Formats: sequence, structure tokens, C-alpha cells
Amino acid sequence: MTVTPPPRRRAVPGWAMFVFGIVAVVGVLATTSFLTGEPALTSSSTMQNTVTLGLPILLCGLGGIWAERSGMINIGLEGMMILGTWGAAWAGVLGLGPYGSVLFGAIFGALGGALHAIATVSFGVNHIVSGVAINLLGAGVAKYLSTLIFAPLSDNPRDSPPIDRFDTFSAQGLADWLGELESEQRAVISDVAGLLRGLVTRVSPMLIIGILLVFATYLVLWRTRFGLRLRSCGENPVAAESLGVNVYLHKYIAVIASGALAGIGGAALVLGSSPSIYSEGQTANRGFIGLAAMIFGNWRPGGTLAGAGLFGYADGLRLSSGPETVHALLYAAVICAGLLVIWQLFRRKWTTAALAGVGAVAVYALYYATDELPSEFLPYTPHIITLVVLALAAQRLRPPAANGMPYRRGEGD
Amino acid sequence: KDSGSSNGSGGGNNAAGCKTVDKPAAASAGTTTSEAATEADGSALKVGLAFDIGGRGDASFNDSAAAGLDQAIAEIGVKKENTKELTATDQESEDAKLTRLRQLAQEGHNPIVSVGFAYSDATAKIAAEFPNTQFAVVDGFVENAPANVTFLGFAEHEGSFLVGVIAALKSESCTIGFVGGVNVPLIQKFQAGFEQGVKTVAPDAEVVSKYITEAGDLTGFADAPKGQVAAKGLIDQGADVVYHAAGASGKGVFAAAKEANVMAIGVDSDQYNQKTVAEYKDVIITSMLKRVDVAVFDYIAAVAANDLASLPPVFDLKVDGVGYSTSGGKIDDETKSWAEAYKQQIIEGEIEVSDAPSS
Amino acid sequence: MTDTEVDTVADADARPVPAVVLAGITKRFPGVVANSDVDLTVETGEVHALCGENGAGKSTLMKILYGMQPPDEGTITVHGEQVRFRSPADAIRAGIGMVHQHFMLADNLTVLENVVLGAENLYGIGKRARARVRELAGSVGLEQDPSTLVERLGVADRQRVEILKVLYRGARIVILDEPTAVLVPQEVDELFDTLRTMRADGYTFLFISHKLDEVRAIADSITVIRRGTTVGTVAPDTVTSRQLAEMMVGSELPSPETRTSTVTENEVLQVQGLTLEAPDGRRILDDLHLVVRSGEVLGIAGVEGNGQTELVETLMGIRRAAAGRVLLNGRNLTRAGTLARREAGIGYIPEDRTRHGLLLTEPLWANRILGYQTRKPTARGAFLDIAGAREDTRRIVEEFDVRTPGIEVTAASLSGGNQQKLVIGRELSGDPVLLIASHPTRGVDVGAQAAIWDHIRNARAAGLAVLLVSADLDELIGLSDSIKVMLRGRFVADADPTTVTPEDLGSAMTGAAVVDDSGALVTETGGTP
Amino acid sequence: MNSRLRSSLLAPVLAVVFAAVLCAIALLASGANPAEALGVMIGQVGEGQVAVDIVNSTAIYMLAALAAAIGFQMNLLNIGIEGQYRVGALVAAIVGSAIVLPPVLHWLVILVVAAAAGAAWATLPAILKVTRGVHEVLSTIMMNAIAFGLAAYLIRRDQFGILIGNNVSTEPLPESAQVPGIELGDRGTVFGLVFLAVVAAAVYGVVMNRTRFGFELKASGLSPTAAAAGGVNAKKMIVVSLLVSGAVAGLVGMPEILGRDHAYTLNFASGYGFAGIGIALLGRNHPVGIAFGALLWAFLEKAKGALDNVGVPREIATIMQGAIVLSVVVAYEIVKRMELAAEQRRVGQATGTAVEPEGAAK
Ligand SMILES: Nc1ncnc2c1ncn2[C@@H]1O[C@H](COP(=O)(O)OP(=O)(O)OP(=O)(O)O)[C@@H](O)[C@H]1O
Ligand SMILES: Nc1ncnc2c1ncn2[C@@H]1O[C@H](COP(=O)(O)OP(=O)(O)OP(=O)(O)O)[C@@H](O)[C@H]1O
Ligand SMILES: [Mg+2]
Ligand SMILES: [Mg+2]
Repeated sequence: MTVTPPPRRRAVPGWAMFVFGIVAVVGVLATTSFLTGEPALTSSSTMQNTVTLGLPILLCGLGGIWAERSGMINIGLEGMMILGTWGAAWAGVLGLGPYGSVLFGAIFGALGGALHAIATVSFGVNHIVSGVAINLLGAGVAKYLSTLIFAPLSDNPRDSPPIDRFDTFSAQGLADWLGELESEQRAVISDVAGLLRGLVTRVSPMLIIGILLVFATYLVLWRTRFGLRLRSCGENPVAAESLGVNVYLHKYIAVIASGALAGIGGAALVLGSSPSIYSEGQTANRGFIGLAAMIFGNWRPGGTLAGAGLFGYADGLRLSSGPETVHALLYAAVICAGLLVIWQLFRRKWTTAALAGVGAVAVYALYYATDELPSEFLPYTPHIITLVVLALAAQRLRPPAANGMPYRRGEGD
Repeated sequence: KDSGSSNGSGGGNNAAGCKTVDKPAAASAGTTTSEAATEADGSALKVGLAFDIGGRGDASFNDSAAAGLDQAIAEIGVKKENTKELTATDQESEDAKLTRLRQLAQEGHNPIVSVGFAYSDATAKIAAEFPNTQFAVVDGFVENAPANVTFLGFAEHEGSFLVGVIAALKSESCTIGFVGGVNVPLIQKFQAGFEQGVKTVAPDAEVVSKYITEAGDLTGFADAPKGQVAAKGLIDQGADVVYHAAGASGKGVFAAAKEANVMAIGVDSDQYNQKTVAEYKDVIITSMLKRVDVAVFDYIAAVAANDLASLPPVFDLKVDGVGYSTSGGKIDDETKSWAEAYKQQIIEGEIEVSDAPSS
Repeated sequence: MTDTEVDTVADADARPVPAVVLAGITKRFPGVVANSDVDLTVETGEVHALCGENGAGKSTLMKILYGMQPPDEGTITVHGEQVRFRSPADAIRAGIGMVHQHFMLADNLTVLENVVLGAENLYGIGKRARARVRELAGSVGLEQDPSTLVERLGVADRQRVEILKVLYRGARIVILDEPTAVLVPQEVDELFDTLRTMRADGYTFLFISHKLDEVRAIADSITVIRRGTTVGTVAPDTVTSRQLAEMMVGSELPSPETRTSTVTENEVLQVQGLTLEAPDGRRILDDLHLVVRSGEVLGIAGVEGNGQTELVETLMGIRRAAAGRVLLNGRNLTRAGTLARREAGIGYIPEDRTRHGLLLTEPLWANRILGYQTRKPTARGAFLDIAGAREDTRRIVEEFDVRTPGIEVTAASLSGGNQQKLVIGRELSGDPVLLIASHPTRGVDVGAQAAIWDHIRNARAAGLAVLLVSADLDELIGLSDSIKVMLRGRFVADADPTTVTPEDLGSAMTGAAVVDDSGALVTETGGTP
Repeated sequence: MNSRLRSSLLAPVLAVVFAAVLCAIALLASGANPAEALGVMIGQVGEGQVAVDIVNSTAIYMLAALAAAIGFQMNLLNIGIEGQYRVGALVAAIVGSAIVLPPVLHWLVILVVAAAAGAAWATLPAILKVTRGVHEVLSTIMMNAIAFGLAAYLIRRDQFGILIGNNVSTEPLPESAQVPGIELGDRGTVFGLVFLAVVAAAVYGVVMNRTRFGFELKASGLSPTAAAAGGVNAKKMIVVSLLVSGAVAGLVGMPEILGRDHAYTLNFASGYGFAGIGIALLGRNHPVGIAFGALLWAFLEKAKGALDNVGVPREIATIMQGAIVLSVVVAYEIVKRMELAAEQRRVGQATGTAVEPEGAAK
């Protein structure tokens, strides 16, 4: 045994960590909002933007989980998402309604997934190459088909005509009450109310579908025999094979499901745009960001939800509020770093604590010395945050052991 | 379930709105247009058109250029079979543009019109190789270009100034929003003129601006959801009129305006009549028109008449190269007379519109 | 398969129908006939051992029986019924289970998940399954909680999980492919106790091992395979280990060595107070002192996971010691990197040749360069000397009898034993003053084993100092001039190889032995207090 | 040796056949005549400056692919080439226009600056990888995005940008910084820095196959554990290979900037990084393979414009690129399996006994 076992893993159950994480995040934001006087940090519209922008990323991230848990790297998510946007718009054009759009998005994404599966599982092609090719193919096919089918309807080869989208729902009474709380500007309570209100107003069934898919992914992959088999293919396919698991089949299913989820992500993008149309280039690298959200989330649905939320939040905040608000995020960073220092001191990790302390001071100095950040960097706030978070937490990440490894039936020993 | 958002307001009147300056003197004269077109005969011309990404049918810029060509076919006898259109692709490098232009030139097209400032260098280079061919670049400019290159530039800031005037008159909250697609000088021209127009009418008004992406990241022109979020943010900050120069992302801007029941201003073409945003037409009070079609048509006509000198150096208000639309009837006569008065002042040089934002 | 079927199978125990009959099995691989017309009959309720050299075709035969590979010819009969297995799932359904030569475990899954995988329809994957795993865990001596991640288990526990997997499926015919290779004698004994109990319960075992004493201790009958065909089946009490080995190889074995001490006074390696800490501050190596002299083989005994691997890797500079000094011929190497240590004259035979010793996808000559990329004859300045490397590789192939068609083939295409000979040849060619050898003959057949021992002895005679870590206690006792026993990162006993028995060593390794004041192992105590 | 040659030719041939079939299907589906389409694409090479454009692009793609290959040799997936070459080009353009030096020296300084800037942009992912274990794919994806931000910031008019018409650009490079090309009259101008790509490929080939550094790099990629046991410092190799990869990536923009554009502008082409990854994989990280892969890619890219002439939708070309990448790698895979089986057969026959390809058993 040359591997020393990693430090004992927490005994706290996953859901508790998740709840704790939410509480911590809300706490930090509320504190920052209070100290910097930036209510936008926790306003209901910020929350809604987070949902709008985060949902397609979340769905792509879930797609990533399915593929990678079975050991298949899928950087073709972007291409599959593009196919999904096209399919969703086509369903709308055919008059199948928004649920039809979701279904068609899934089907078209799944086709991309199937191609990836054929190349990688059956032919053993390097997963990355196949993914790159599928990104090219997805973009090309969608362009080609939209010239063929949408252009006559919309007079525009790059756009589909607008399609039907979901009606939205609000828990009106609750929302109003929360709205009152939010407007009272009371510390913490108003913040929580604002965030919650964003979640209960103008809720699209798409959001519900997204959240359900998070739970479904968790339940299927971690609570069913099928999920166990699928994950075993990502951890040790030879062992799985030796126990009678049909590894090829599970990998196929996983990659196709992955494509379907990315396709649903595409549908969410189409249905969440106003007007709801397919539009060339609309995915804008969300597939890659979905992958990042998945890694951020440690290949787990809850974590991916958090990652997608982070991306959506940072992007939404940057787009919808003034530069001061984003500037206030620096303050949040200082608080986080401060908490980290305390935690590391508690764990007697002196060097890490010292590093975090230096970081906190540096960020605070930046906060203090500037009024706003150069606007050129603001669109990349989510990316910078991701880097920082990764720098602090990467060692806890645990990718599937056989992720990306070639596997052929009967070749193990 | 949420009810569909209530019918668009089309804006209130400015009774409760912003404090405005005194109304300028009424417009005196009509506008002049370049008239070279009338005598031109284009039947001998072989016209090449090099589009930017998107090409004919993009319901925007390229389409507008195409319309200019169509007009030339209809009005001055350019033969359709004598025209050729090529389109740029995403992420292409400079030599793709060079090849495209060279191909058109070698096939004997003359004149050759390229669409978009990205063609500037390439056109200058190819024009030097083909000194007997006439070239034009919509939106383009380079220094020391060969004589056979014509730059068809627009005074977007002037048109934006006028819609700024309209916005200031229509706003009740006295806060006005601007959403730019990508933070590049071209789009900054829109912002600059718009801000100046607003401030000229209502010095106390506040213009809040947001760009979707920064220079270099062209997705800002194609990301409706982000356009919507950006516009919504501006509306949350109090804006009740939102102007966009964000290409396809503008759809999201309209959606946000509609959802919040505020007014929106379109860009480039008369977006009130555009199919893809028909859903939101009731909040589109006007659009800033950038008459690429006019410029392309005038240019072809001038080549046909062998009279390039007749072209204006810039397609501005004076030559109707830019303007504003009134479709939908959201602009009442009073507002219109303000806009016309300022238009006249700009044409006469009494007001000089800046093309770079103050901040 | 349902429980009732299991019962039917159990009922069949009474009748003398053989559990498994393999008839005329032939299996060809590109260029190789792995099994040719093999006949094998395994009676119900016996432990049937398979012996043979490396590559004789044992594993292949078992994989065929387990449905992992289809036979080209021949029939399989299980409990009197002829069957055709298309996948392991079919074999499992027929009551056959297999513990593979290499662990087949997913590290990042829990014990429970590893066990129920593929057999979820028996008890689900929830509470019932957990209860069942707990129940069975006792019978194989596994004390870990089912929700422990497998990566946290030691080798012995992993082996137990492997057996648990088989039992969980209700298999009545169990294939064990070299299950004892990684176990210490006590663990082997425990395993054999388990097997005997289960045999009494009517289980049938197919047992593969290269350790012939073990085979004779547990088996009811032994089948010897040579070059893909059955040589014969014998009863264990009618043959000696030596006779068995000769059946396997088909010729006489080299006679046992005569030991003459070559130990000199020249202290080549001095280790003082060596301490290694885990990230959490736990001491993996705790204040170790040792000296290896020129011409001496110092053996280190210990149950796997007690720090031998870490000791070797720390001495090689792959891990950083927290305290202590390492001197080679008086030169302080404590701060030196791996390359510097190698250049100073340390040769290194790693315990896992495929992970640490070879670049599998590279040709043999490129593997000759690994570890010698700065030295003659494989390098000249910053450039490689490829011609030199080729030539020296040819020499190794010749001298060390590496069976290969040439030096351009990839290391992966050699059999394990030949790979090991290549590694040993390489590590003895840099004129080392010290050889650190971890399990140098693990998984190597008897013939090759003897050759490797010879090479080590010859080098020792020429003045080489050797630090030998091995789980094979016979090897350790046979080769070493002195032995230290490691337990939980400390040296707990010294033993004299001329007097000590494997059993004594085994009890010292588990901490059950008596040590006198000087730290020497008290032998002949007749067991543990 | 003979069979080696045969099998190394078999893969490309099979790949071309595969790709041709796939593309023909795609073309037929779009109602076009595949032979005609191929004909015009090949014919296009003879047109105007297309042949020269192909050569120029090949050089650029080669640099990008070499950058990717250096990472691949160590099992590092440097997705960040995209950002690294952008930063390299921008910084080089800024520095190059600010200094005055005699021609050749000036070029060299600019190239060094570009490489250094590219390497600098790869530094953070490298450090995060070795100190924190952050997966390089993730960190370099982030760095690519941030590179856009940096470029937008540096090219601001209050930083280093100047406005030309509607375009923003850096100060144009002085004459002394412009690398002359090979003028071929009507055929166009081959970038002088095409030779940079050739030299880079040659150096890459020698370093990888003939030097200790290349050996250690490859060994760490093939088996980090075996490399460590062989005295290779894996962390150091990770940092070094990412930095070298970044440095080569930093050069990607140089042929265009020093040879044609003489400034970094908003129109600076993107997408070379991803193409480079695909080409490195097509060429199996081998310098000659990379050169051919780059040539194929450049041909498709430059000749696809001709498709418009025969009424084939241009989108088909993108589909074709995807199809070719897929079919080429599938073909490689099939040939590899055939080779493996053949080698086992050879070894089996030669030794007459069992052989164990443990490497295949992963
Ligand atoms: N999948 C395969 N492909 C090609 N040849 C194989 C394959 N599996 C086994 N062989 C060949 O069959 C022969 C027999 O191998 P097998 O695994 O049965 O040996 P073994 O007796 O188990 O050896 P060991 O005692 O070392 O485990 C080997 O020499 C090998 O060449
Ligand atoms: N995928 C494969 N392709 C070809 N041969 C294989 C394959 N897998 C296993 N083999 C062969 O099967 C044999 C058995 O494998 P095993 O793990 O038992 O090795 P081995 O025979 O014990 O070799 P050694 O004892 O020397 O380590 C090997 O000799 C090997 O040649
Ligand atoms: Mg075996
Ligand atoms: Mg073996």
C-alpha cells in the first residue's frame, strides 16, 4: 500500500453539510450587506437572476455528473446543449408547447450524448477529443438545421421564431409578506426574506424541473442499484465487470443521460430567454461553466447546485447592479477569509491560517483602497471566485477514480 | 399562477416626469438627402457584398446592408445575377476576410461592399492590390487607406441623441437606462449620444448604463437572458425607459421592459416591426435607425453614376443616415416636435454631439 | 438466483456429482495457447488446488469457468449440468464466485457498496443488505463497518471483502486466485480456518497459489498445469513440495543454497532516528535506527501496512522524513532527492513493478533509462544515449534471461516475471553499493524466483549491501544475514535467520511474541504468552 | 520495422477513408454532390492566395498544437492555450511597440516577451495544481475567461489602446519589429515566422525523444509513480511543462502580429487554442503528425469558403471538421488495436509461452 488513506472524512451527513453551507453563505452575505449597505446583495431580484442564469448551468453540471460518475469525461456538453436549444425551439415551432420543448431538448442532447458514447465507449476514442469534435458537430448541425428549418419561418437563419414558454407561478401571499420583511431593511431577516422571495415569485416549472432533477440525480445515482452500478463503472470498471455488471451498457446510459441533461439545459436556456427562441451562439460557453460547476461541487448534485448558484449569483449581481455592489463582494471575501483563519487556527493549521490571514488583509486593503473594480474584470467575477474557492478547497475534491480512463471489456486482469 | 404582465404602457406623459429645459425653436427646414441615386444606371455593375458574422437575414446590421443592395436592384437596375454575397464565420482570422474580398475582386465584382468594421484593414489591403476596383466598408475606418476605398461611417451618436431626447421627455422617474452589448468604441458612441441627448433635455436626469460583456467577448451581442438581467437591474435602479445597443441581446432588454411595464427603445432598424420581438412591440416607443441600407444604396448609386464625391463623409442626421422611428404611435406630436427641433440644431451645427461617453 | 435454488444446490452435496467438470477446454489468444485440452474435475465439498508456473494458464482457466472469457473449445459442467456462460453474471447465477488474483475493489465506494454491487436483487442496497453484510462479515473475520470506504482498508481486510463478495452472492463454488500472496502466515492461517469451516458447510473451493506448502496444507487434491495442459492430479499427502515443483517445471529444481556469510565491517547504510509523519501528525515511522554493511542482506519483516513501504520510500527520497539522518558510505543523504540518492549508488527494486518500476507502454530500452537518465551508459550530458541504452538492455536480457522477442517490444508485453527480471537487471547494473529490494519475487514463479535469489546472492558476495523487505518469510529467512521486525512504524524485534522459524517471525510481526532485553526475538517459546 | 512502417501509414489512410465517407454522407444529406464539393475545395487551393494562407495557418496551428502536446506528454490538459496566446500576443504587441531595437534583436525580444507572457498566464494554474491539487482543466478554463478581461482592460484607451475608426488597437509596431515574409507576388506572402513553427516542432521532437528533460517529462506523463521512483520530481515537471506549454502558446499569435497585423486589435482571432488541442491529438503528439494535422485543419478552414460557390451550406464545413476529427481518432484507435494484437502475437511466438501485457489491463 503506497497510498496513505486521506484524512478521516467527516461523519456529518451530506444534507447537513448542505444546510450548513447555505446558512453560512446567507450569513456572510447578510453580514456584508449590513456592513456595506448594499441591499442588492440579498435582494429578491438578485435571487431571481441567480435562478435564471444558474439553471442552464446547473443542468449541464448534472449532465457532467452523470457522465463522469460512470468514468466518462464529457467536455462535449456545450455541443449537446446547443443541440438541445435547437431541439427545444423546434418542438415549439411544431406547437408541442413548453413541455414538448423540454422533451425535444432532452432528445437532441441525448443524440449528441449517444454519438459521444459510440466514439468513446465502443471505439475507445480519447474522451476529450470526442468532446471537442462533438462541440464542433453540435454547433455545425444546429446552424445547418436552423438555416434549413427556422430561416423560412423567422426570415433569419440565426434565430427561430418565438415559441411558447412556461407560465410562471408565484406564492403570492408568501411573497408579499416576504416583500414587506425585505423592505423593512432589518439585518439578516430582510436578507433572508429577500432571498426567499426571489425563490417563490415568478417560479417557472423549469426551475421545478431543475430542482427535481437534482434530487432525481442524487436518488438515482446514490440510492438505487442502477446508480451503484453506474458509479462502480466510474470507480473500477474491471471490478464491476467481474461482478456481472454490463459496463458498456451503463456507460452508454450514463453518457446519453448526460447529453439529455445538457439538452434540457439548452431547453431551459431557450425557455428562459425572452422571447423564447433558438438563437445562434446563445449557449455562450455555459456547457464549460457547467463542467466547472460540477467540479466545484465535487461531482455531487448538491455541490453542483451550489456551484451553479455561485456562477448565476455572481453574474447576475454584476449585470444587474452597480459596480459598488460587486465591490462589496470583496468585503464578503474578507469575511470568508476571516472565518477561514479562525477555522484553521482551531484546527491548528498554522501556515494555512497565516496564508488565509494574509489573503484577508490583502483583499481588505484592496477593498479599502478602491471604490470599484475595473469594469473589464467584472464579467469574470464568477471565474475569479471559482479560482479562489478552488485554491482553498481543492484538496477535498474527489473525482471518480477511473474517470477518463479507457476501458475495454475482457481486458482487465 | 402569474397573470401575463399587464399591457405595456407605452409610457405616460411627462406631466409627472423630469424637469426639462425650454423647448427649442421649432424645426425650420426639411432634411436633405443625397440625390445621386436618381440618374444612376447600375445595370452594368457587378456588386460584391461581404457580410459580417450572421449575414443576410440576421434581422439587423447585415440585413440592412442587404436591403440596400436589394434597393439598388429594384431602383437602379443592378442585375441580381450580377451580385454575390459572402459571409464571415465565427472566430475567423484576418486572412479569411482577405481571401473573401480577394475572391470577389478577382471575379470582377466592382464595387465591393464589406459590412462591419472588422473588414477595415482587410479592405484597405485588398484595395491596394486591385486599384481599379471600388471598395466600401460599412462602419469601417483606417488611416491612409487607398483612394479606391470608401468608408461608410455613421453618426450613431447623433441618432442616439434624438432617442435620448425622446427618452428624457417620456421618463417619469427621471432615470433612464442604456444597455450595451459589448463594451467597444462603436457601442460607446450610442451611449455617448444618448446620454448627451437625455442631459440636454433634462439636465437632472440620470442615465444608468450597463454593458453585457467587455471588448473581445462578442457573446454580449447574442445573450438575451443576460440582456434581460442587465435591463432588469437598470429598471430596479429606477429606470423607466431603456435603450439598447446590444444586437440579439436586446430581445432580453425588451422582455425586461415588458415585464416591468416600462418603455424601451430599439436600435439599428425599426424594431417595432420586427418579427422576433413582436411580442414586446407595445413597449417599444421608438428605435434609433442606422440606415445601413441607405448608405449601401447611395454608395452603389454613386459608383454607378461615377460620382463618389457626392457621398457624404459620414451618414448623419443631415443625410438621413441615422434617425428615429415612430411606428406604433407612441411618439406624440409634441415629443416629435422636440426631437425634430434638436435634429435641426444638430444638422445646423448648433449642437455638437460627442461620440465618446463622458465617464 | 433465489435462495431456494441455493438450497437445491446444497441438497446436491449428498450425491457424488462433481461440482465442476471442465472437459477439453482450449483457449487461444493471439499467438498463445493459454489452455489446451484441459480436463479438470472438482468434487463437491473439496478444496482443489491448481499449481503451475507463471503463465501456465491457471487464471485463464478460472476466468473461463467464471464466464469472463469464452472457451474456444470444450465444455463446462456444473453439478452435472452442462452450462454456457456468456458473462460473470451467468456464472454467479450458477453459484460460482471468484476472488481474483488482483483486487477487484472500488476504493472510493464503501465496503457495503463493493459487496452488494451486481447482487442488488438479493437484499437490495439498503438496510437488509447492510444487515446481511454484517452477518457474513463475522464469518470471514472482517471487523470494519460496512460503510467504511474501501480505500481505508489494509490488504488483509480487502481480501476479506473479496471473499465476502463471493459469499454474499450465495456462491457454493469459490475460486480463489492467489489469495495468500499478500497475507502473512497468521492471516493465512485465519483464512485457512475460514476455508475449512466453509468446506465443512459444503462449499467447494478452487485454490491457486505459488506457495506449495500452503497448497499441501489446505488442499484435498492438487492439479498441476504446465504450458496450458493438465499434467496430473495428485493427493497432497502423496507428494512433497519439491516433487510438486518439479511437476510444474517439468525438470529438476536447483539445489538449496549453502549459506556462507559475506558480511564485512564496512557500514554502507546508516539510518539514525528516522521519523516520518502523516499529514495529521501521526508517526508512520518512529525513530528507526539501522545499519547495513557491505556484503550483508538485512531483512525487514512485517505485516503489510506497518511502515515497510514508507521506510523504503523514505530511504529513496520519495517521501520526506520529519527527523533523522540517512548516511550512505558516510555521506549525508538526508536532504537529497531521489535522483541524487540513486546517483550516489542506491539501486531500487520497488514492490509494485508496474506502478513504480516500469513505463509499461515504452520499449524495454526506454525502461532501461528510467532512473539512469543522468548516467552512462544511457545518457551523455543533457542528451540521452539511446544506442548505449539499447546495447545495455540487450546485455540485461541476456544475463538475466528475460524472455522477450527483442528490446523494442513494450514492457507491458512481457509477463510479470520477466518484467521483474528486467527491473532487477537494471537496478544491478548501475554498480550500486546498496540495493533496496521490496518483495523482489512477488508473483514470480519458482524458476524465476530461484534465478532472482541467485542474482541477489551473487551481488552480495561481490560486496553489495542489501535491504530486503519481503512478505515471503521463507525468502526473508533464506536470504537475510539478519532480520528486523517492524510493527506500527517501529522495529520491535531482531531475529537471527539461522534459528528463527516463519511462525516465530509471524507472531513477532503481529506483536504477540516475546522479546528479550536486547530486543532479540525469543524463539522456541512454543507460541505466545 | 517494415510492419511498423505499414501500421503507421495504415492509420492515416484508414482515417482519410473514414472521414471521406462521413463527409460524403453529410454532403449527400444536404443535397450536394460530395465529389463536386471536394473538387471545389481542392480547386480552391490553387486560387489566389489560398495556398499561402494554408501554409500560414498551418504554422499557427502547429504552434498551438505543440503547446497542447507538451501538456499531453505529461497528461496535463492545457485548455488554457486560448488565454495564454491572447495574453502573449497582447503583451508582446504592447512591449514591442514601446521599445526601439535593431530588427532581428527586436523580433527576438518580442518573441521572448510573448513566450514569457504566455508562461506567466499558465503560472497560476501550475501553482494551484502542485500546491492545491486544482485540476488544470478547471483552472485554465477560468484563466481563459479572465484573459478576455485582461485584454479588454489593457486595450482600454486610458491604458494601451488607441482608437482607429471603430476599432481599438495597440500602438502599431515600428518597422524594426515587423518580420518580413516571403513575397510570392499574386500568391501572397508567407509569414517569416512560419519558420518559427518549423523550428519549434524540430526542437520539440529532439527534446522529447533525445534529451533527459523530454524523457523525464514523458515518464511523468506515462506513470507519475514510476517517474518518481526513477528520480523525477513530479511537481517540478508539472510546473515546468505547464510553463513551457504556456510559453509556446504565447507564440501562437506572433506570426500574425509580427508578420501582418503589426498590432493587437479587437479583431484578434480566437479559437486557435481549441484547434491546437484537436490537432495535437490528431498528430498523436508527434511533431510530424502535428504538422500534417495542422495542414489538414488549415486546408479545411481555408478551403471551406469555396463551398459557397457550389451552393453547399457553409455550415457543412464545420460538421466536416467535427466528423474528420472523430473519424481520424476512431481510425487510430482501430489500427492501434490491430497493432497491439500483432505485437502480442509476435511476442507470443518468439517466447513460445505466456506474455502478459499488464499495461493493456487498466
Ligand atoms: N486476454 C488475454 N489475451 C492474450 N493472451 C492471454 C490473455 N489471457 C491470458 N493469456 C495468455 O494465456 C497464458 C496463460 O495465462 P494465465 O493467466 O492463465 O496464467 P497463470 O497460470 O494464471 O499465471 P500466474 O500463475 O502468473 O497467475 C498467458 O501466458 C498469456 O499469454
Ligand atoms: N489483455 C491481455 N492480453 C494478452 N495477454 C494477457 C492479457 N491479460 C492477461 N494476459 C496474459 O495472461 C497471463 C496471466 O496473467 P497473470 O496476471 O496471471 O500474469 P502471470 O502469468 O502471472 O505473469 P507473471 O507470473 O510473470 O506475473 C499473463 O501471462 C498475460 O500474458
Ligand atoms: Mg494467474
Ligand atoms: Mg501474475
